[in-house]
Amino acid sequence: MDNLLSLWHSTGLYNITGGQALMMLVGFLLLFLAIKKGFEPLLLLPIGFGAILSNIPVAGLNDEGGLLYYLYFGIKTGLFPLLIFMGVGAMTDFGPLLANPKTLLLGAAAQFGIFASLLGALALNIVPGLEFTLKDAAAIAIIGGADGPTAIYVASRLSPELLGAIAVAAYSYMALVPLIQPPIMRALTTEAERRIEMQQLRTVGRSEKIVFPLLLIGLTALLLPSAAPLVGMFALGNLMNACGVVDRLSQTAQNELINIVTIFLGLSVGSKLSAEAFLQMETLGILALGAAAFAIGTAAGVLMAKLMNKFSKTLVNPLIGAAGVSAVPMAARVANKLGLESNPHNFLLMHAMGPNVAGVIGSAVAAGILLSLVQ
Amino acid sequence: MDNLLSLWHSTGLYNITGGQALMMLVGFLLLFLAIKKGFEPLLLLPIGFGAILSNIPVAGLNDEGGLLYYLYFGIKTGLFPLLIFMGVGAMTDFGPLLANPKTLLLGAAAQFGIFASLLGALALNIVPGLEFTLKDAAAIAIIGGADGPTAIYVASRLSPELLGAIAVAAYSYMALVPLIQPPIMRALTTEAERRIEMQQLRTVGRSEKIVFPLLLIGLTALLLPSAAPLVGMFALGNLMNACGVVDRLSQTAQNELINIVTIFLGLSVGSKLSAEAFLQMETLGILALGAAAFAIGTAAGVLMAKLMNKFSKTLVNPLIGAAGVSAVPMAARVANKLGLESNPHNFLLMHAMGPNVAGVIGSAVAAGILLSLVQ
Amino acid sequence: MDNLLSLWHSTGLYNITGGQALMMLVGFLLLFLAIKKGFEPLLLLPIGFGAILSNIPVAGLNDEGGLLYYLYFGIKTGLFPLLIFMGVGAMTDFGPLLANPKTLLLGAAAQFGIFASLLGALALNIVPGLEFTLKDAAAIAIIGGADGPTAIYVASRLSPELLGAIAVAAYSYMALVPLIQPPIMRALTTEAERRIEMQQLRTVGRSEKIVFPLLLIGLTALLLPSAAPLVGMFALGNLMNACGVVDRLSQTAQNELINIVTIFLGLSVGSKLSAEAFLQMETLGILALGAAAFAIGTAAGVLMAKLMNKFSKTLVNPLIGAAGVSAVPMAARVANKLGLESNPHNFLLMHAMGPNVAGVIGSAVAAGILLSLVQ
Amino acid sequence: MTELMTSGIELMMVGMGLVFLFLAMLVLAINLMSALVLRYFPDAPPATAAGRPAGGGKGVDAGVIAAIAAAVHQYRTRPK
Amino acid sequence: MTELMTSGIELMMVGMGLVFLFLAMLVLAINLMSALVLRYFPDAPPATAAGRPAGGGKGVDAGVIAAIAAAVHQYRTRPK
Amino acid sequence: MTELMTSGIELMMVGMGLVFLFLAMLVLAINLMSALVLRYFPDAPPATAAGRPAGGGKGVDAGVIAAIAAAVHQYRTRPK
Ligand code: NA
Ligand code: NA
Ligand code: NA
Repeated sequence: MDNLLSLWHSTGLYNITGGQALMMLVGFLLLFLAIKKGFEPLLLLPIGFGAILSNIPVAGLNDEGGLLYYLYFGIKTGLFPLLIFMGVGAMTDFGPLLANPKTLLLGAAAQFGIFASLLGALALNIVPGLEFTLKDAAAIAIIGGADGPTAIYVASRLSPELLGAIAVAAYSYMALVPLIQPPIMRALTTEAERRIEMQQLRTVGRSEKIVFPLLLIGLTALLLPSAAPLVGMFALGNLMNACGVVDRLSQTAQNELINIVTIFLGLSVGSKLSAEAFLQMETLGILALGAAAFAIGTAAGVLMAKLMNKFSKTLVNPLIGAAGVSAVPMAARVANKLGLESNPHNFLLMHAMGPNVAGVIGSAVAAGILLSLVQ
Repeated sequence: MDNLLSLWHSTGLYNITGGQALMMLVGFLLLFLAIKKGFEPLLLLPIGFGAILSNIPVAGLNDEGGLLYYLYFGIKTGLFPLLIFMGVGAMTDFGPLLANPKTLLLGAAAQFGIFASLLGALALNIVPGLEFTLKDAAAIAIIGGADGPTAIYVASRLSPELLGAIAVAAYSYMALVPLIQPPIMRALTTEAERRIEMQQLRTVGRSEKIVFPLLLIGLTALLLPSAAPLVGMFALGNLMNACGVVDRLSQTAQNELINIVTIFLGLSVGSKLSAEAFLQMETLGILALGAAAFAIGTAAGVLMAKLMNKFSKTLVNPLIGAAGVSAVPMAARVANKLGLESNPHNFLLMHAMGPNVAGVIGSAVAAGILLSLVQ
Repeated sequence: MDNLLSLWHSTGLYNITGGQALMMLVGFLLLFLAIKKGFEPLLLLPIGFGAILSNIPVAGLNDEGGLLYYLYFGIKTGLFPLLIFMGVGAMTDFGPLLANPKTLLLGAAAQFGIFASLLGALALNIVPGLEFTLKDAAAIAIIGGADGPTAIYVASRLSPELLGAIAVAAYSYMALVPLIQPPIMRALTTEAERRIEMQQLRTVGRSEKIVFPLLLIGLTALLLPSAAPLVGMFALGNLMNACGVVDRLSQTAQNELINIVTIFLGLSVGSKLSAEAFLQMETLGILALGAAAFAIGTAAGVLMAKLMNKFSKTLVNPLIGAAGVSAVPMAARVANKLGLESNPHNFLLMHAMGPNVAGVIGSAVAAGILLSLVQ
Repeated sequence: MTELMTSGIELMMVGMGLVFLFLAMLVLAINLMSALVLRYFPDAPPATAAGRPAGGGKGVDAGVIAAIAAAVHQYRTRPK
Repeated sequence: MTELMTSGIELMMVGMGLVFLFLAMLVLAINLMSALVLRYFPDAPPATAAGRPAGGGKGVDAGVIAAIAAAVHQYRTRPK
Repeated sequence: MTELMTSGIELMMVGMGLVFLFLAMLVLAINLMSALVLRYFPDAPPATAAGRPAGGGKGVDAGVIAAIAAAVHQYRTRPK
């Protein structure tokens, strides 16, 4: 009898708190979004599962000595997001950007989403119960970069306790790009603008693609060293792919290595989805700010494109400005789709890939700025 | 001259102890079993090689700063067995089990091998020179689970000094399943029983296969949280495979990741095969108990099937009860082979896969119980 | 204004030292050699990139908490070079060596390059400003082994501050083998000697290939335990490949695992290319000694072959002696090429593979001797 | 009988009981789940097989690709 | 307005300024680089495609694989 | 000569001696091993090739390759 009681006391049912139960439901919800709705499943599936595991009572997977506790070192040290960023770099083709470098400015403009939502986070402090420090605000704002590894890297450095909510918001909104962006893009452009056909991109040679990552890391080293880890690993991956002499390393970085790290990273992020950290007013603020960041970044990219058209004779279709938020390659596809709606012969995909990958660089640069200025 | 002497003093020949020499022979024996006899070579080859390496005198591969010392962290933290279990989960098809869920009870019955040998270990304490604590007994008993990662995980938590012998016994007996099981199965069944044909299994859809791992982790969280690390990683791997939306993660978990970890795990386990730990009466006890555990588990599975036939009108062939010990897929093949001997048209393989994978869950559950009750 | 100044103070341009700028140029030079000149790109590309990253001012990638700081643990513990050596072992076919075992003596002779350059390093101490300890000299000398992982392993144990220069020299000279070796080989052989045709090698069976790595680790354990980590991991890889029963482990060791570790190892080695360590007189000494070591090893191998011809009736073509330095398979190809020049029907490639892989064993043995005798 | 044996026997009974309890509940849960899924979310039967071309294709393709790459390469570098 | 908001606004202005500055300099650097490369190290245009058979081969194979899969299937299921 | 040089020379002589000793013993051991293996465990010569079906799975394709090469060729040279 005594024994049965102590058995009952060791069950999850006896020990579970309301918060843990809710967070396990959040984990199941993330799995549902990943599997049934196709929301960035590569990340949200392990994140959701990590959320479930870390909220199992008694098991202590998150405590010292637990599996998720050890895996989290990969985030604490920055290793996981940086390795994923290297793999992303190896998958990225800078050809369209190099063929039309001024689209980098679209990628720059879209980062306004980051800084506007930073201000928004600080403004939200007037809501009673919300108290975002400058670090918190910067970590939240990076959601606007629409780039998972960058968001996780910055959040792990500036505001680890918000990491779970930030990562979830970042990946969820990336999956929602096809819903968030179109209304904004339509509202800010005229039918005539959406019909603009862009001149075909020149073919970019191998030498330029090899030199570009070196240029990128060189400029980063000289001007913005705080962005060096992110930009550096991204450039390394890109160089391994572009140079063509280390294909076996490049393939491994794009496949097995990034897959292994993705599983580990997802579980570790999930381990930050604890009730104490997630079931707070702050999380609602983060979700609202993340959506705002994506929307503002989209708008800024489109408006920048329209501004550029005022000063240049070779017009850009303003729709591709929206791809500047990154969310590769979803945002570029959205631009392409809207372009085709207005002009069935206007394939914008390759043109949108320029600002799209520019957005990755842009948000890594913005991340470096935040890491350098916010202490 | 002085120099030559000091050289001689640095050789292995000068420094080797009898125990080290014997353990190196054990290592070579394991390699022989792995390579020539096909005994679970994926594990026993690295384990055997690890045994050789760790017993090389002077080299100190096991000491602080040595290679095996560092690799062993992967076992100490539980990371290696859990990652292998994730890969095994990704390779497991629960279709046959979901088509005939009551075969789970066969997987439950077969765990009697575990608890009976636990009692046996305690009973062996009457032999002078043997002194098994309750923790030791539990760690030894888990050999009866016929599941490598589970045995290593439990032993590393309860009785690390017995880990080497336990792992070797577990994998060796798994390889011997085709020799150990048939006589027991024949002795406990009549020819008529062995001829029972089972009705064809229904096809199980993708949705059920997706929901099952979630059900499994949910039930574990509520009832037996101490099994959550093992069951959780197993369910994660299974979900990654079943859901079909993260195939690149699932493939990596089943291939490169499990391969890498297998090499590391094998070497680390081998590093626990030191003379002080292995050349003991305890090891003989472990080998005897392991064999008994397999035999008892087999018998319990078969008898449970016969019992179930007394209460159900849809008969099960009692041979598939033996597959409940797990040892996937060897035990299921044994059941199939014996079935064909009695009835050449009776293909039991798919029917036996149900209790076979049930045995994996069953021993993970038993492991959780032992970890929770034995402190 | 104040803010702009502090921004300027955070740039790399403001903070960069002359040494860092030079070392970044060295990094770019290594990338150039790797990509444009094909100098061992798999290693020199990540090493070069690591050199750039670690010399970016302010970013602190090398400091505690930085990415390269964490990766360097893989070298500090010996894990990275040993895992690469395991992969190399899995790629190595000992057939040609087993068919003609006396070519092991060529691999032994070529190690004279190591010990001669050790003496050379000590002799260089008469140059003012150079101060090589015995440990430094041994670490430098291992460049003559013409084997990357061995050199990195030994240097990390004996003289970590010279590791960067030693690794760069080792890989650079390996890439230069087709330039360094031919003049020496021509100078030490007569046209008649270069024309010697060797009798065809017998086919070596699977059993011998399986037993060989066991023989190798057994002999190492008994005679030279200090070489056990290197020789052991090499033998493990070779056994996994030769035995044919763990092909999935062997494939992973040869592909994904070695690729992942190569990226990490390269970056970590690059992190040792700091201005304080590299921009020293010592580095020039290392470069000179490395070249000498390759040259002397080549000569010793050729002369040993000529000596063996004096005592044996089955002649060896002295060109294959040069392959004894290892640098697999480049040195064997050089021997083949020179052989064809003198006798267009004389294919020496397979004959040269014997001393070539013997050279790998030879330098691992020499490494063990140095690690054992130099404290 | 020693105290250790007593606790061992207790452990055996409690342990086997819990194993059966857990797996029996899993049987019930599976039956319930299958009923619900088959009723509310029935798979189109062929979808199971066709739904995952990537995973199934992978192993096969890997070998074939190499073969083909070689074949194509040979074909492309033939004297024209 | 709080001090925090002030520093936020400052951060926004400085941050966006630096992002634009950095990317604008990258535009200039790319233009310069491309001009130099195209002038002094022009790729032979087909070299780009042929220079990387390994990586580039993959996409191509996709079409071929289908054809071959069909061929293999036909070969394996032929009457024997 | 400095003490360091002396120990260097000693190291050279001892080191080269040990390298030769070790590799010479390896020569002997290999000869012995080969003699024993060839005598008591001779491989059936074709067994070497056929003995490794898993790794050799690649080899098996060899037959398929020919078929495929033909298929590819046909596919590529078909009238369009
Ligand atoms: Na972005
Ligand atoms: Na089991
Ligand atoms: Na060598």
